[in-house]
Amino acid sequence: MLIALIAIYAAVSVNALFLIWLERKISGRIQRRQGPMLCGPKMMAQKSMWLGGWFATACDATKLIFKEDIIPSKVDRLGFILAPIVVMLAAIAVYVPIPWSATSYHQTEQVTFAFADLNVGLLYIVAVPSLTVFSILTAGWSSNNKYSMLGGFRSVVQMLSYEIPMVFALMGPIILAGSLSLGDIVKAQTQGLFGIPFLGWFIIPSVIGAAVYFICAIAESNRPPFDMPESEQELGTGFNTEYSGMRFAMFYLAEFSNAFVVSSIFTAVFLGGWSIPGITPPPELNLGFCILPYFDLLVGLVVFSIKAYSVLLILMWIRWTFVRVRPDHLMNFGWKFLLPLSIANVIVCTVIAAVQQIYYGGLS
Amino acid sequence: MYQLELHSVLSVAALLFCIGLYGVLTRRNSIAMLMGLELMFNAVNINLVAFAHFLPHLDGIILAMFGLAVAAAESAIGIAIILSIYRNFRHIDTDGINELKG
Amino acid sequence: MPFSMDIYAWDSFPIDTLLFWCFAAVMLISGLCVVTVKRVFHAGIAMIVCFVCAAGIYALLGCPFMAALQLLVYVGAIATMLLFAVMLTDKMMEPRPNTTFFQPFMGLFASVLLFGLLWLTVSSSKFGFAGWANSTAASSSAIDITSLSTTNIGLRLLTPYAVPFELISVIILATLIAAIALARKEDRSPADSGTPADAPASPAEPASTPAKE
Amino acid sequence: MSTFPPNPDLVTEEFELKMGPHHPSTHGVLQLSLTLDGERVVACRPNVGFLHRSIEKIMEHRTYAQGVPLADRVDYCSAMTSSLAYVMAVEKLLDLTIPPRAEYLRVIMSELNRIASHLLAYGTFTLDLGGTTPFLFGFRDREKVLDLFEETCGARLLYNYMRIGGVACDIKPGFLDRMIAFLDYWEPLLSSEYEAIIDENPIFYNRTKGVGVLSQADALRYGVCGPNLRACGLNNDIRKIEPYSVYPELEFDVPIRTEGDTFARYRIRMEELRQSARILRQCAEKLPKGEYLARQPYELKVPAGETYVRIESSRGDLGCYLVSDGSERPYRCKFRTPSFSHCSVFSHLFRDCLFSDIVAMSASFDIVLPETDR
Repeated sequence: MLIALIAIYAAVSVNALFLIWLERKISGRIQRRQGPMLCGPKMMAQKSMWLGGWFATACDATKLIFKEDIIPSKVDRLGFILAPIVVMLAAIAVYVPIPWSATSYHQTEQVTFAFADLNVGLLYIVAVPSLTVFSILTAGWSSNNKYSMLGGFRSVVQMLSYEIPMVFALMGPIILAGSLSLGDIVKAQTQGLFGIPFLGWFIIPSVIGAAVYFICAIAESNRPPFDMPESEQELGTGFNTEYSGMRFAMFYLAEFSNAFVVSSIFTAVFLGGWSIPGITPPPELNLGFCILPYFDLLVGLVVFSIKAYSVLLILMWIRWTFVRVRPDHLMNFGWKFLLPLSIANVIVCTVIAAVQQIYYGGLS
Repeated sequence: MYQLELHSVLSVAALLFCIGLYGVLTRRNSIAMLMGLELMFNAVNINLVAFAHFLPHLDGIILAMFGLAVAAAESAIGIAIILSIYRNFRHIDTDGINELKG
Repeated sequence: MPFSMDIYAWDSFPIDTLLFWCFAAVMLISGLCVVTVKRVFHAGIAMIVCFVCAAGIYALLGCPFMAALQLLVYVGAIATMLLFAVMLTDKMMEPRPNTTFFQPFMGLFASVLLFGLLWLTVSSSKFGFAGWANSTAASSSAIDITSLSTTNIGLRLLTPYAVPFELISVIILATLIAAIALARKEDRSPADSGTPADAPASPAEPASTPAKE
Repeated sequence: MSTFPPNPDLVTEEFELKMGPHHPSTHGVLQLSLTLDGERVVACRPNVGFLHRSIEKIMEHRTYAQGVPLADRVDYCSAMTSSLAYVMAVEKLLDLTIPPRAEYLRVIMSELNRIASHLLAYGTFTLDLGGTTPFLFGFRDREKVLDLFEETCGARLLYNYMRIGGVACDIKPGFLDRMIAFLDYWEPLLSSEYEAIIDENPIFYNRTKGVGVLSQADALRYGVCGPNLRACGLNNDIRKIEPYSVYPELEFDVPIRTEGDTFARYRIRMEELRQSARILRQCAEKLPKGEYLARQPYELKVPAGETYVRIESSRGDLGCYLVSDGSERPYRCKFRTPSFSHCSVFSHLFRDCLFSDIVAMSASFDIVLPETDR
């Protein structure tokens, strides 16, 4: 039990560190420069731009850890200290139900390999960000300066108003799969749609839902072009203006692990998680001299990470090309455009699920 | 041997209810009073889910969900009233709000 | 290699009882903090910890759906709203009006008395459920009302309980309208001591809004 | 239209926010004291003077030749044009005609400087709206222009290149074809990279279309000039109205737009970049041979009198009013700088708008603080 918890924490932080390095490299590539090249083995840097400087985030992390944590005097200490902890907690807690892959080795039927495949998976994924909403509010309020208060209020308003379209967008796949647990949703995507084996992925029947979810996910994890709350130009990094050292690193890591979680949920729910359309890998592979057990587990893991990282690349690509949205456009866009769209998506998905049920004998 | 009994859950819920009651009775700030109220709603919900688990019957959870919705609606109205009081009296000290005019 | 948590053998060690008591302890302590802490903002934070522990208890009592709902509704909505209310009214830096409690002992006495009463009823009553369950289970509904899975809750919610389900949505709509109506500014500003009674005709021009002391 | 009148239904309380001198988006040390009502800005009062170095007072204790590096520092973002104004004022008092090669070199240098400063404006404008990539595009190409400057006058920002009677030194032999190479590399980029990433982007449209609209009457009342006035539909390009040095021989046209909002100002600057490139190409062909400096005695005595010279700097019409009492030190030298009047527009324009509009609008005016405070 305990090992699993430590495993989650280690995996998340290492992954977040890698993501920061990847983000800086991608932004460099988009802006026709090279991104971090210095702190890393020299000869690898010469070989190609992509190998250079992969110590960069490690150096940043150690710098941030040893940097002095200043707690300003007139600050509400409890809220100030609690906020980053809860943000990190929520960022890690969302990893639990994600179905990395599945195996049927030694099992009667396919068992999803996840930290804990809850049968209320998606509802849990929608519930946990409400902890981040609370902690951003406390961070903004307790650091007791006008800018961070403004930033805190803005981000809470943005996250609350984008949570509702997100829930509706996720409703589509739930109806199609008939269950809340992510493992079942991915299993439902392995069977085809209307009998055609290759159209299994839920991005095909609920395209609107996928688009709405993607936009809401960017808004939920406060990434540009929706990064109103900590827009440097206006609010000077919004709610985490007063933070420094390790606490700022927590907010930073939480943002990146949120980005990865959002893209892995997108792959699990819309891009058919570990499933390759049409091919189901054998549980074990005999390589002549030995048997490689859990082979389908490894294949699933590789497929899932390829899809997740490609969605992440799109997230990063969007980050570096779009300008920031103005708060009132944000609100109009969220309430007047995304909400009706996501409700329409629910209707479309119910129709498809009904047709699927009647003519093709049900999905899952 | 240490299986969870219904008694322990019910007593925990009862204790939480009493803490909420104490909060409502003695708190001077009306928002803190509202928080005490929320604790009491929570205690009721724990009771309902405990009965649903041990009976086992599904209606406990359904009633808990309805309770949840009503509690949310009630606290929304409570906060709206408190804010309008704050706008008129500039403070929300439950002791001070005893004039009837205005 | 236990690759999924729920196959792990639970009953060799009563971990869920242990977990239940941990959650209950943290919940009661944070409940006490809510009631006794001086600063209302800290009381809000303690309340949120209490809600999260309650969600944990629901999960342990075999109903993860309720736990997720609790997290979503209580921690996400109600607690955030309460914190917003605290922020709007509690001026952090100004000298705080005395938030001492009035007659704390009366309140303490009343709640301890109530707890004694409840404790007596709970511990003395014998809940004989054995026979009860199957006598009602034979009710006509096709749903197996003993297993608390999400699908059953959903089915039960919409078939026999459809009317209350619609009623709840009406209640929430009524609350929505009432909250907005309350938050709007009344047409005539109240004759309040200290602030100049404003001309009822045009309270809107920013120069002399009653709020500006 | 994007004005946000006060909502009569809500009882709100304004609070004072100092967008203080040390703030990432005030382009130097400008303080905007805003009264905010939630997100809505009720009123704004710009306070300037944090960067006052009293350049004009120091000039009174320096000889005319020593005044040139000081004039550079009036507007370090386009130092060439500010020292050009000072030098032309002195020459007008001396009524000295300078060799044609020097005139052409001055035009080449000031147009290159206009490109560099407009690239800076483009970069900071998009950075303030949140787009970090265009910022880096702008600065990457600005480096190439600064290399050209470094090659001729040894400096990248404050060049001290103008002299009374001509320019400090002649350009290196390969300078012209390096400049043409830069223009060939950079001009297609303007539409393929700079505008492609920003212009069709709907978020950018919403952020800038109809935001901070300035009518022509208000613009004239507040003395707005340069690209910001041309965005309101009035052609006030001094290179066309009162042509000075060799501008009559070069033909180029002045972009005019009538909307007068943030988007129009941005479009005007992008068009001006193209026009400057055009001017530079013509100057490269027409550059005559010959003397580059009519040398003046160090202890130059300027006959008593006063003069006012106006030139088109990258931010608007920069004027230099010079009074001399016949000694070798100017009696009084005053610069009429465009950014100062642009600051005064802020109090009129930033009313009933959103907090994030303020950043967009102030960036679109492209104000530079050393010019405002001198």
